[in-house]
Amino acid sequence: MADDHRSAGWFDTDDAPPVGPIAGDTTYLEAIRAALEDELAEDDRVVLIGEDIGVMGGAFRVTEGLWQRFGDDRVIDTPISEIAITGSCIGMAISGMRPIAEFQFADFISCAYDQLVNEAAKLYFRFGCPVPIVMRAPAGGGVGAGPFHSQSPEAVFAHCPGLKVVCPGSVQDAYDLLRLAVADPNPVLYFEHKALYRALRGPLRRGRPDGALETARIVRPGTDLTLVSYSATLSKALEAAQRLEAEDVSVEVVDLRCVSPIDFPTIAESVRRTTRCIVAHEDTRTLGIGAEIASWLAEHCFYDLDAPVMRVTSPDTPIPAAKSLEQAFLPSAEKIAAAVRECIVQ
Amino acid sequence: MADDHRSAGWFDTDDAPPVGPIAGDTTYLEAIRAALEDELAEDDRVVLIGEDIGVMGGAFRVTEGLWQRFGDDRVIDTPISEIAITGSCIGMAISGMRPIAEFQFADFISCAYDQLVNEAAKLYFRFGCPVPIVMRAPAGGGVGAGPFHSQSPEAVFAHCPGLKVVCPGSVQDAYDLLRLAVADPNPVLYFEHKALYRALRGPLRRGRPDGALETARIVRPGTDLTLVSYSATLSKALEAAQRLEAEDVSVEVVDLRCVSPIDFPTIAESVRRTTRCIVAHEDTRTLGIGAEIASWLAEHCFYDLDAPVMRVTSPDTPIPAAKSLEQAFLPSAEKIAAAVRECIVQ
Amino acid sequence: MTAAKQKPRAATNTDVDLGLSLLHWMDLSRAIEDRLHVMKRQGRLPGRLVSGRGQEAIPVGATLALEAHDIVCPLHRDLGANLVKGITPTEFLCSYLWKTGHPSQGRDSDVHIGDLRRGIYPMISHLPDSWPVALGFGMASTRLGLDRVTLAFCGDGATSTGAWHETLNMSAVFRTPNVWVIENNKYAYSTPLAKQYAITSLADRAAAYGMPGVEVDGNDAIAVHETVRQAVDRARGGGGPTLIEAHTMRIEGHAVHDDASYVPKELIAEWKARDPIDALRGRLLAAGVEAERLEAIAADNKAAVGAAVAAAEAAPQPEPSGSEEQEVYAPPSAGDWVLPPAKDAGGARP
Amino acid sequence: MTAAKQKPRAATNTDVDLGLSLLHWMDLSRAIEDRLHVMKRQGRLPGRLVSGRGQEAIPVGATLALEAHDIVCPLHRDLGANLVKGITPTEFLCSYLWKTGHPSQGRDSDVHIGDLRRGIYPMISHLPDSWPVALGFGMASTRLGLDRVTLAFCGDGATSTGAWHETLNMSAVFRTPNVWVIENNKYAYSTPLAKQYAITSLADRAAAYGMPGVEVDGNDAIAVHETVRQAVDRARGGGGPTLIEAHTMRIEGHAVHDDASYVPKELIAEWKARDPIDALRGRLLAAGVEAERLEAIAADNKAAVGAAVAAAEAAPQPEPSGSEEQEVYAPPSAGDWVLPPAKDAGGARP
Ligand SMILES: Cc1ncc(C[n+]2csc(CCOP(=O)(O)OP(=O)(O)O)c2C)c(N)n1
Ligand SMILES: Cc1ncc(C[n+]2csc(CCOP(=O)(O)OP(=O)(O)O)c2C)c(N)n1
Ligand SMILES: [Mg+2]
Ligand SMILES: [Mg+2]
Repeated sequence: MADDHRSAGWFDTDDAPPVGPIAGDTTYLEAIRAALEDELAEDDRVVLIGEDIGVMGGAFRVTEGLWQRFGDDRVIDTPISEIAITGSCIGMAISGMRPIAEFQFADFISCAYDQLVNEAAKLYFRFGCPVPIVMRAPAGGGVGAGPFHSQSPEAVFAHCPGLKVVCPGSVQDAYDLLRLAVADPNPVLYFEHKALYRALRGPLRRGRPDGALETARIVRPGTDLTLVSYSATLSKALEAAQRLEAEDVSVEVVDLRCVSPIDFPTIAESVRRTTRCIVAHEDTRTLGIGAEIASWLAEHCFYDLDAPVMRVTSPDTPIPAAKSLEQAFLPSAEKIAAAVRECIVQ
Repeated sequence: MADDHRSAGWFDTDDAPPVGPIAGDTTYLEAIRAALEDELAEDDRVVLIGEDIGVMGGAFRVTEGLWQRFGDDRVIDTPISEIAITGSCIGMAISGMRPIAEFQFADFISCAYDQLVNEAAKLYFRFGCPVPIVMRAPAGGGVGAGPFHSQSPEAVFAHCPGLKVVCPGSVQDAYDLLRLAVADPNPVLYFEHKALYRALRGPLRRGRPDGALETARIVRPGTDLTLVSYSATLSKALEAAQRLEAEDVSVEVVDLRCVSPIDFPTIAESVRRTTRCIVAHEDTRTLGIGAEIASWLAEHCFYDLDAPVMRVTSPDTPIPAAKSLEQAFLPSAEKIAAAVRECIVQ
Repeated sequence: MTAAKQKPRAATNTDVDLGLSLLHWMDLSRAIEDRLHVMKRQGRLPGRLVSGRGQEAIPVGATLALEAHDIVCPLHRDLGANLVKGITPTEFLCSYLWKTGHPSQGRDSDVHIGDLRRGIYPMISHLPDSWPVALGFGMASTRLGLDRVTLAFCGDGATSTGAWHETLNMSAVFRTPNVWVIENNKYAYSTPLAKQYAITSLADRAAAYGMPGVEVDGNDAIAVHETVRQAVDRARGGGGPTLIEAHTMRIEGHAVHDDASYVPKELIAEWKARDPIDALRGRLLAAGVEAERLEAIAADNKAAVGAAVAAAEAAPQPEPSGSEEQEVYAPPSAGDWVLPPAKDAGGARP
Repeated sequence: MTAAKQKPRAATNTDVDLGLSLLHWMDLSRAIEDRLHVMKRQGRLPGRLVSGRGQEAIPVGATLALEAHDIVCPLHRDLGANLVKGITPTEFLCSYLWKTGHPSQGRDSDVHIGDLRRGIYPMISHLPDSWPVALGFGMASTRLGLDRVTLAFCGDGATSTGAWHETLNMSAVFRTPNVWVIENNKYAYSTPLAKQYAITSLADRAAAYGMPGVEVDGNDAIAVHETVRQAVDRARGGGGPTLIEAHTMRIEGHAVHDDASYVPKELIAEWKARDPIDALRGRLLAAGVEAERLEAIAADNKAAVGAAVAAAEAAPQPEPSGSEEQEVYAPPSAGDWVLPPAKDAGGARP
């Protein structure tokens, strides 16, 4: 991350060149915008709602240009009212619309916690009424944004039956998971990682994606150990796997994609082959997503495992602001590689 | 639970006789009240704050008589404002007071989620300023109170570094853990189980308790399997252990008491002896407290375990209202016993 | 937009048909709740029991001002709103008795009832969490041109919450077709108004948002009806939301377990004397309606409640499906939820 | 309790000492923030950069009305409040530069600064989450007889949140010794007032809670100071809280990355012409203060900022302790937090 004072968001997210037209070489951020654009263009029922997403295009410029193209009725700026934003999405969804809300930072979803877990999550189970809302939120650290602009709230919501939670870790998934979320009849929280916005680039295939929302994917085959990760940590996991190849360790990397519900069959199939597993994520350790995966494996793959399932996560502290502290806090390719080395000798 | 229309709370919590003076035979509810009374009497800095805790003595009558004895300044009724109640506790605590808040039901703590995880939990780490608040909340199901009066929110807060979370499962702990919580310089969430209020009885020793807040306790020694539980499920675990004794299965029961931070040394010591472990709790399975314990054991006691760590929990659904559904939803002594039988043959 | 606080308005006429309709639903609501109290004493009712006794004029008077395709968001004292919008006495009894035979099939219970297909959003306990959702119904109506008005109720106590504030402010900003009704029954559980807020009128808060604020005698069904009808008309006409404060009194405990000993006896006596059903009966008699017609309403309702109790008691308990975890998420095939048809699709007034 | 909205009040006199003090802190605040902007362009500053440029009269004018044992809760445009209450320029620079040498030692950064020992509650990002905490300071003051007033700031945008509403209502109910200041700078990030609320004055909302509401020209440091001083006096005297709306304008982007192209140029030009520092200088000159004295203030501040930058750049980065997980909870031995001593313990005005 550079200290370029003209970067396109409240926090610098990258030192990449300015955003260009969408092409073979697309950023994660552009892929999100493309999904929003395609949804707005193809489906009249879709609206975007949030703070500063209109004329300004959002704090990170994700919605840039969409208000200009689709107007006030489809791209709705609101007061700073996370409760009302969330509740109104529920009402609009039940009325036949497909609202996609943006929280300015994932940290602020804490203010809407009650509406999400009590209104949105439970209505279908109680009364059979689907609540097709999508709540987008820039999550994660790595940009020196401190304890209140860097949180990873996915596990809190993954604990709540009735909510789905996706955390794209690739450019294509930034697009696909968003479109699948809109198509899903349930409330879906979509945590986009702000450190990937301009740092992650790749080709993008636009168009309605096939497949289900809640599927994990083997993104790198391997034989010695299964490394499960998602979101920004996925890139670090892939980097660790790359490095370990040089050491003749063959790591299979599974991208979880959807952290609730979790696609256990895909993970289990891999772990039964490799007999070892590490889960790596940026959220803190205690009761992070890794806890559910490790305990599920410990129960269901007990006799397949040759070593304990390990977790590489942030420590159980708030996220420190200073880069020197944040680097030590976050999982890294090196920390993941070290854990793999430790695990395979057991 | 009876259908006695004169029971002392919004929901019937028991068919026990009316509350009498505190004696050798004390209810869980009376133990909580005794702790509040002793704190108010011994420490001028302590105040109670919440909705309807004054003249009415709270929805469950936990604070009955305290307003009459200690007055408006020590027992503070508020408007329905969970955010302001929580924030004001933080401000009072920093000012040298020892506020104990009551949420009318633990379910409503969702409205205060933001203040708890962002203001209260992080201030000490950021600025070294302790936040000695206690947030009491009647949690749990079993009284037919439905999806919004029966929740078990402990895991959500246990995931947040900086908060401590206790869940007393005995009469003595209802008293001791509350007093230890008040003495603790950190924010402590105290989840009292409403189904135990009048159902659980026992002798009570009053007075400032020894020991630390975050300690688990072996409440029934055994040799074949370690059964970890807390709160109302503890009674069911003990009942299961009792039944299994007749089948010559010796179950060691560990009362977790404090679910954040978790006392792993005590659990590990037990599991290393018994080589088998089951965690039983009322909260839903995915990312419930059991997930952290099972994954910790899978990592740290891998070579000590002769069978997978199992979890006996509620299923991943909202809590249904009708008793016929709620009974099927909740963990029971029978479900726990069945899991133990399954575990010991592995 | 200017915010004007309007004077309380008196009922302007006594339309006999309207009066009889109001009486029918208010009496039915009371007959059900009174019967529930008897059942509670008899040990035939599990769980809790809350009632809107003495407040029936508000949910009934207000909800009768809606069209079939409008939505209502009742809270725990608003059985009348549920009835007017189509929840049957048997369904309600089944909900209270933890039986099947009502929309949530025992997954939720008692006053947590509703059915979006009939235009009733089911409440949750958290006060007033339906309000932000009701705001969304309003926003959707404007954006989709549904011509739909959404009416939401809450108590005096709920006005102290953050959800209440965010909702009203955003409703004013977007000029949504919502009618927001506060049932000021002088207590939030044991908490009197003086411990809840430091002003004299909650309708005055309308000025803090930029919408009209109106006070009305909540025990005068016709006045409530006319006040709400005007607000509904304004909302439907694009004039934006209205905040209405209906003054009433909770003449019983918060729920059946509560003897309300913290309420001055005179206050209860004063308001019992202003019973909204008695008042409406009196007005109808004065307008020349024969006493027999009024007796017939009461008798019919009583019979209906008796039949409902029998049906509900005979209804089966819900049985666990064993696959509840698969029923938490709507399947991919779940279509759009069926709200009541838009006005021009021909919805009739209830 | 009656709620009266009071007329904006003009500054009544130009106390030269007060004026010079105001100028000193406002100029220091600006000198620091201007210097930060230069450093940002030079690539010497990591992270984000927000400033209160053009709004300095509000935090400085208001905070100078406090006693040493009072508490202030600044938000992101309130560097001046931090300075007046004792945060040094070097500490502030260290916070921005992710260094040690400031209260959070790099665990938090930039404007998230404060120190309870000096009576400054450190902000978090969530708006305005310090307000419920400030309410608690007020409640404690009354209950412990601390004679302490708590002053809290927020922007126009923060008034739309639930936390804001719950706080003000409870503050009025308990008549807490709080002064609540809204810095209405016409925008919440890109959102103009018309998209935030549908009324003309936020001070009018005071009437919705039952406390006095006052509007003041937020670019007139003396008027702000006098208005807040009266509110502080009222609070200390047991008269309860006051809501003050200080009108100003965010004359730059929301933060350094934002060119504020969505703000009409004329609006910015209009408010730039009403610069609070220029205005105060003008008044001091008109009151006969020699220009040299004013130059000296600016020169001293410039030198202080230069020294602070050098000190901060030389300060070490924080190093991970490796035992962070053990530093999340206060140890059992943690004593009471040391707030500034109560008035009669002899605290001096800053
Ligand atoms: C957010 C929230 N906090 C607390 C409660 C517990 N509670 C249930 S009813 C009630 C009193 C409600 O008072 P009011 O809004 O005036 O309605 P009333 O019962 O008087 O009709 C309270 C505090 C709740 N339901 N929701
Ligand atoms: C609860 C919450 N939601 C969203 C944000 C993101 N955010 C940061 S500053 C800001 C605008 C604040 O506007 P205002 O309160 O007027 O203060 P100003 O920046 O204009 O001084 C927003 C939306 C936040 N900090 N907190
Ligand atoms: Mg009430
Ligand atoms: Mg602003």
